Amino acid sequence: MSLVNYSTREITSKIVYYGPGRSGKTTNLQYIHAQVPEDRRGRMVSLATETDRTLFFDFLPLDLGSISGFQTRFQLYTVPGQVYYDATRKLVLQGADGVVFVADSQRAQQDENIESFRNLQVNLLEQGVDPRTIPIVLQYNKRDLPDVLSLDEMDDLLNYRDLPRYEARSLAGAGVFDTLRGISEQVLRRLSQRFGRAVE
Amino acid sequence: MSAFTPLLDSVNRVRGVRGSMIVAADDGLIVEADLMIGIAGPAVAALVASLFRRARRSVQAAELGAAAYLQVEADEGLLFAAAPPGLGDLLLVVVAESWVNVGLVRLEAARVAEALA
Amino acid sequence: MSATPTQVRQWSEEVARDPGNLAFLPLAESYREQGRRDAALRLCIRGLERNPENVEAHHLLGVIYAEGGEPVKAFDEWDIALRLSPDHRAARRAIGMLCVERADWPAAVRHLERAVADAPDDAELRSAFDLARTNAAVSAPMARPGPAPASPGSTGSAALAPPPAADSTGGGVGGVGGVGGVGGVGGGTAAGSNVGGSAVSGGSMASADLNRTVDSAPSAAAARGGSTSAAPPAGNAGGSASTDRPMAAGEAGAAAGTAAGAAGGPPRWDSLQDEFAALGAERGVVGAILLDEQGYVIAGEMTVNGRDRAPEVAAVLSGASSEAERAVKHLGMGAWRGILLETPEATVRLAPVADGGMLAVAARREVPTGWVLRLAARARDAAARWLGAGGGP
Amino acid sequence: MRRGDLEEFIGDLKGPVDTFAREAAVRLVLLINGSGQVLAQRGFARALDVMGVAALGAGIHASSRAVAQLLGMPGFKHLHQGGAAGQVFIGPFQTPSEELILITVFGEDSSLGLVQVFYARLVEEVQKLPGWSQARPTTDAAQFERDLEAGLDHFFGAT
Repeated sequence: MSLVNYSTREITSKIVYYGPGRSGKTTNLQYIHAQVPEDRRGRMVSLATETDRTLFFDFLPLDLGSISGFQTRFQLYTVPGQVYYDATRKLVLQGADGVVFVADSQRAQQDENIESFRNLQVNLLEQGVDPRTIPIVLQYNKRDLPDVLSLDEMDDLLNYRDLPRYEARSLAGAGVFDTLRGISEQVLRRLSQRFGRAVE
Repeated sequence: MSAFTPLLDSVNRVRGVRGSMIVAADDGLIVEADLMIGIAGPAVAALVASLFRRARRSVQAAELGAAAYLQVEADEGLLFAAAPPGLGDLLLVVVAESWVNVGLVRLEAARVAEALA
Repeated sequence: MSATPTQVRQWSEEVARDPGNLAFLPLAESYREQGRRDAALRLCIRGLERNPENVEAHHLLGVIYAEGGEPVKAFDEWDIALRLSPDHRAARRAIGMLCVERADWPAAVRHLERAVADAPDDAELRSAFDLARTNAAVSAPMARPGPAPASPGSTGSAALAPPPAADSTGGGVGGVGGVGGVGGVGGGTAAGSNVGGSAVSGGSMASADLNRTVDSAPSAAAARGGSTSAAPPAGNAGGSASTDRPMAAGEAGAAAGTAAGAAGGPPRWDSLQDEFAALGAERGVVGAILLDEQGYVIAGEMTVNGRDRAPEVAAVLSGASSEAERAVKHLGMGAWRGILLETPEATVRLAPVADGGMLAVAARREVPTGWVLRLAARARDAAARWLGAGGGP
Repeated sequence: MRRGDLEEFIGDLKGPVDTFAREAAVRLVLLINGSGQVLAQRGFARALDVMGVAALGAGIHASSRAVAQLLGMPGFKHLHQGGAAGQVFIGPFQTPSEELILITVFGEDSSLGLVQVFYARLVEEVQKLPGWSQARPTTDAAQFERDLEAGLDHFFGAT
């Protein structure tokens, strides 16, 4: 749940980029880091190997500016994709307000995508979070590579709940901000619904 | 019971002494303590060690040598700290009533400090 | 070298009892040697879940992946192993050879260079290195691309103007280093620079001081090596005030008044300075100083090895008063009345004065402690008289 | 909604954090929750740097607790990382609402002992805060919705 500080009028939301290893989660954050002006972002923290396999997590804080008089900030995290880092994934997922699931569109990665998506649902449930209510968007990444599944095939594989989904080529940056906007909107809208309830 | 226990005993025998401790000077943590009930040992250790470190820095800046003994007088009691001549990491810290015989405490403290070296 | 059946049985019992047991590693290795790839893979992954930093397990998993025709995953595992342990030779060699297979020449050169240095007699390694070097020299480097330039269109945004360069993970772990770095300029450093400044400007006054000293208090000067002043001239007052406390506006005004006053009637500061100087001139006394709340010297000197150390002492002592106050307050002991400090060479007495300031009297060790305490009491009275007469800030 | 109660009064945490920073003579203080969100801080120049330290601090705490569990221990009372230039202390503690974590960086003006002593006082003070179950103030939902749209458009560009 987003943290709302009424005294300093700040909203802080945590968004986690989830997905199998090498699907492009870190690349998403790197692209955002490179594009956002320095006064709108903090340092990008990467606990990674020399070729960017995430060991623990990547972290990038963003400042969205003022919304309704509230200074609104996002904390973007990635999780490590390797199956055995499940304990770490659970830690990073803790307290998430929204999840971007970054899927690898290559045909050869089908099983990895399904496995990772399942793992996400399991880990959310384990933390008492209903996967049907927490904001999740899908990003079908690497659309520019040869031998990728069609969008319909990807939907059949992962999107049986009709979640918002975005095509992306995260290395080139295409679709990265569309995805971020999509999840931001959902997370903040959910927050405004909470305000709504509070008003009633 | 550690090797320090008899040392602390000798200090605690002085009338008016409420307890004594061996403290690591750099981090202000207790190594061994023998205190009357009601004395906040960790707080005394940390605060006195901190004051001792600052005092040590100040006399060093003045080129007056290495501080080996510190005595703080307050409205309601006295605090003492004594370090071995070689300035190892260990510090003897003593808490006493304000009417304690300061000279006796100093003597005992000096002996303990020597034993710590 | 293969494991004996007894060993295998023992390992599998240990792992069955506790999946985190490190016996998973030799067990997985022996499964791999027997060609039971899936079992070895599962065992390795399960072991890594419990021991995610086990370098050997990452390496072995890399080998299993590579043998199973999954070079990408193998690469990741060796990469992780090297991150955890950059000196892991087997992983370095394996990843280097893999880079050769993928024709990633610059990376191959980087890894193999190190691998060859570690194992100069490995002929296969050497020839792979030579091959990589030759190719890296001719082909344009095809390193892994960093974040590419912005592609306009759907990602374009008004608020997010493209910055000059992609930073990628450069800022990475630097975030951690920043923690230690932030407060780098501590009190000690600041005090040090302050001290340097005062010492230099104070030095210009030294010759003038010395003349007066000999005139006014020859016996005291002789006793203490003839280097300090017993009654400082008005010029010194202006000098020490301006160098020791450059920032406090109110005090600067007071100091200016003092300097100007030297021409007219005797200012109050002179009487205070006289009293402290007299204390400082006692036999065996190193000096007596009065400090204000912020640690600036108000009066007195402390001369050690021919130099006035008052500013240094003041800079470090400035925190002692509040620290003593904090200590006794938190221990429920009321207010602090005095601190006695002894070194093998000297005895130092500190005592609080009314306006939050402090005085310090230092004497050589041969002066009896009781005498030092009496001198400090005199200094305290002098300070109280001065403060009582409106001498405070 | 375990954190539901906390949000309203995290402003009250500033007092104890400031006191701690002053008394323990530390350079930086950060009070975060288990998810790495910042509740109070002192000594940082940039809000976004705070978040980086918070995220890493929460990670250190979470992983050390995982280590403790692996070793069959209930957890650590606190963690301390020594160093010549600066030292880091990480102390978790329970409140009526949830676990909070204090992260602090200190140099030679302080010591592990001092930090521990004043950390214990901070914990007491925070646990005693009266606001743990007060009702939450409200804001205008419709206005928030309008501003949200505008804010998103401003950040991402109108689509």
